[in-house]
Amino acid sequence: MWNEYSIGLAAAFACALVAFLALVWERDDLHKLLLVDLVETAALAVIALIGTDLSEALILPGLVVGIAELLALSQIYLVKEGYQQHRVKGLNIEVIMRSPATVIIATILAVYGIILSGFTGGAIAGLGIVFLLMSRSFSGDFHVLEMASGISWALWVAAFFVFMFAPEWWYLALMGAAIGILMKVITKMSLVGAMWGDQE
Amino acid sequence: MKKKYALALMLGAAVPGAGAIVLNHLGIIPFWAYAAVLIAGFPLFLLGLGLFWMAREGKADVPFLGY
Amino acid sequence: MNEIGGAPLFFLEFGDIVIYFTPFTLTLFLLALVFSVFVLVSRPERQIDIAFGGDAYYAKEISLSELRFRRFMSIACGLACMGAMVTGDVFDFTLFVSLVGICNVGIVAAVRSRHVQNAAYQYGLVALAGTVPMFAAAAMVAATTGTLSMLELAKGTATVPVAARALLVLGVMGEGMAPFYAAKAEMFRAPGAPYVIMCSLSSLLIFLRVAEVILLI
Amino acid sequence: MNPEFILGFLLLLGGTIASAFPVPKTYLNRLINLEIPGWGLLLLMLSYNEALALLTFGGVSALSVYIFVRVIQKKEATG
Amino acid sequence: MIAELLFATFFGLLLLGIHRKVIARIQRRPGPPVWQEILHMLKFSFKTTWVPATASAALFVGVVLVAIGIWTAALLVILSGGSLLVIFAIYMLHKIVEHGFGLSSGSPYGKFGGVRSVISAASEIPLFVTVAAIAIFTKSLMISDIVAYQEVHGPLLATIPLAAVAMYVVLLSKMPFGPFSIVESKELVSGYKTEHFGVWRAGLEVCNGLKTYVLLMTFILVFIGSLPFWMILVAMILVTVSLSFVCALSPMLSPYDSVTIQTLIAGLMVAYVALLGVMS
Amino acid sequence: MIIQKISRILSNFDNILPVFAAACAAMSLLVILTLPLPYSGDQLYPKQIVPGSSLNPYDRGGPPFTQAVIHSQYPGNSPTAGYVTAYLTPLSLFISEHTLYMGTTIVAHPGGILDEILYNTRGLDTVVEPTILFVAFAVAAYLFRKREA
Repeated sequence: MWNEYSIGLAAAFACALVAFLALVWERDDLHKLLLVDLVETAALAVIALIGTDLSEALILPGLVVGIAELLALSQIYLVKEGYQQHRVKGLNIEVIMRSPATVIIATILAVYGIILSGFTGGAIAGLGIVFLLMSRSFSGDFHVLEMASGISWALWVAAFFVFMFAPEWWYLALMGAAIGILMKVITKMSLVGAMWGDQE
Repeated sequence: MKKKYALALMLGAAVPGAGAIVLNHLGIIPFWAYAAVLIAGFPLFLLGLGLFWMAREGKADVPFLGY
Repeated sequence: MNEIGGAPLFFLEFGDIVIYFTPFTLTLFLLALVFSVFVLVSRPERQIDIAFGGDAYYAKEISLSELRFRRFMSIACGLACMGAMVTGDVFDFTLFVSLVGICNVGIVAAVRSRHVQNAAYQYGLVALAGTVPMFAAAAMVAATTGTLSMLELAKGTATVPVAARALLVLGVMGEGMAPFYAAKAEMFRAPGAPYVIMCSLSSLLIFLRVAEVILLI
Repeated sequence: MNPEFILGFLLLLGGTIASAFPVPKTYLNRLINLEIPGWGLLLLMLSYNEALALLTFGGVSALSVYIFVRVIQKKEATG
Repeated sequence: MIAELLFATFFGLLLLGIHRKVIARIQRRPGPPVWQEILHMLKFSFKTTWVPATASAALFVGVVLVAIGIWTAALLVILSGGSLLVIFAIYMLHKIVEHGFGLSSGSPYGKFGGVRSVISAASEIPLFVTVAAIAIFTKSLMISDIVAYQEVHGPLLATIPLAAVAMYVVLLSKMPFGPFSIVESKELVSGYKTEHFGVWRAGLEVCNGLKTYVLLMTFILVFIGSLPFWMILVAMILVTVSLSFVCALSPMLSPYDSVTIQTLIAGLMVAYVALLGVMS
Repeated sequence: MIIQKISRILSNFDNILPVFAAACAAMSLLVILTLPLPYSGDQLYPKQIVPGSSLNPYDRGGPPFTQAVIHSQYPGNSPTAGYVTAYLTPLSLFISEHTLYMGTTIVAHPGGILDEILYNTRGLDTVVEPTILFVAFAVAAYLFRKREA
């Protein structure tokens, strides 16, 4: 009964085994974080093996949980090691520093993300903005970003309740949810970009 | 805490509790409603009773620094 | 075995994810609610440290911004617990549990003590690693039985593999970490009683719930 | 079982070993090796026609690289 | 119901008094009278009561209410033949009460008691083992069903003795002066209850009485089955005395060792249930 | 004594991740040993591939504003299930009529099978998951900003 699913499962768990074994012997805190990221890949592979539309709907939350916790932990790491104060000047690659190419790439990503909309769109457009903010070493205040993300979260939850309790308005709910989640993901992602430009 | 408030707390917990017992025996309210009233009321009643009955009032302090 | 936590009292349907209350989950839900209310209304205590070798003592104060942030995290943690207690879907449960994990990290991450932050980081790594067996377990349940709903699985028409159950328990252990007690205890040395209690409450609650889940499915 | 599936899993396994035990063991080396299992996962998703998951994974893994590079840079700045 | 509640409180406190007395006699001390714990409870409610200046007031008072409330709920569940899982949930959540007591005052002694209570979280895992073992045999976790099962098949004590041992260890870890009572060992003054004085402490004593009564009652109902009421009370006293013997004759372990031993017991029990599950 | 040795290892929080990782590794090995597992044929939301459709991997049938058939767990709980799947925004309708590459974007566009699952039938998952995102980013933002204060 060695179907495709079982073979895939065996391979995915073999990966998990190797990665966890590496984690057992690792003593360095940052290496541990990198290895935990590696382990996540194996989990995503197990989810992908379901092979239905459901599996995609499960991968998206799985991915988001991973990246969110990664960001929080990396920040805790910097604070606990006292590296928070260290100055890092943008991204030290000549090409994207202050060149129009950055803006073009960022714009392309953002526009593509907005066309995609929804979840994936948020990630892609967010990536574009990260790119832009990174090269421009943005250090504005977060309040606007946080407010926008809070509003979009509320929008999305409202849309969810419309779906559940007034299904005849599904069209409205769909648009609200898609836009809400797009905004939400973009604003959160752009925080990453903003963190880059923290030399001030 | 003033004794007056403690008495009020005690009665406030005891009256609904007694009411719930009666109503449950008459079969007006179901068992779970009675249980909920009792679970919420019994601790309040005990504390109210204790505070009202004999507990003396005192000024707030940091007791473990007294020695 | 439908009578694990008592017969369901009522259902709340959100599409495929059905929230249901049994006497067991209702008890846990109410406790999470009660402690969330405590977090909301109580001010943190001022922890007293005694300097040994003299009569000197000093109280640790918590700054207002730290207080606000930790209160927010504790309430989020309380909400996550409530969700994890009553949800009737395996994957939704794992998501709520990971939310509990990240909230727990957040509650103590704001503390300035280096020692506590170290413990929080180690705990955070375990919490992140714990999501791996949990998601894998949920995915295996979906693939081998074709459903994620606990109510469907409780009917016993499809058997959940033992491996998936074991992985689920292991993942929740990572998030709640009862036997790996060390980091959690170190986190507890942080001041701010109402908030750190939420860490402990949440891990106990998700443990109780996962025990019910693996007996149920 | 199509070629993407097999190749994806081979890459996933190889990449996991490569980034679990990188030689030499530096942060950047490990980070770069992390891309190999990522590619394996992408191929795996491709073999199941999971286009959207693939797209999101691409975006998110790019983001995680930024996060890691930032941490590593800050750490290395200490010298 | 109110009558049962009051009876449970006083009888539970009496059991704790018997516990102290037996330990004292084994150690060749005269010991306090058996109603000492009841007197304690009454005495504390005469004392000056306030909330310490450093404490987190709402939590400080709230945990007392929660402590009594959850055990009242447990008593109701056991009297109405509800789910065993609910009782065990309440038992585990008693930990939170200990943390709340310990941490809410800001006192270092209370804090250490609370921290010790956190690290000994492993002591509860044998409970799940008990639950799982019972579920394998009775196919239900309602106490009424378990009692009915035992009337047909004989006491579970004979069927799954190791599960009974697991629960016995759990009971032991909650009895004062036992090998696992690290949360209230004497170097911490009174552990987590140090700072709750006056009426708050009286409330805690009520909770302790209820807790003892409920846990022993659960043990007897689940492993021996239904008996006449007076027989249950006698059996509870017998179990208490046996617990007192263990407590009197064993030293208190150091905190981490206590936890390790509890974890090892838990691991053994998990293996046992896995075996049971495979065999059934 | 062996017990004291174990307690010494467990009481140091630097060791918990290795201990947990070891447990996970052992469990992964056990899972591999319990294989193979059956793959249930009756899956929710199965994939249907319609070759030649411009919406290729995500063509779930149905013209706009009619209800497509999707296999969800409790169809009774979401009466509009299938509307979202079949809906195309004007822009995506235009793209799908003129190119063959709409398939990579359709689901993320408002309307499509993933929107159906993420927003409608399994909406609570998606509520939880931005909340995780929000909480984690709040932690990061707080720690980041605390430095400035």
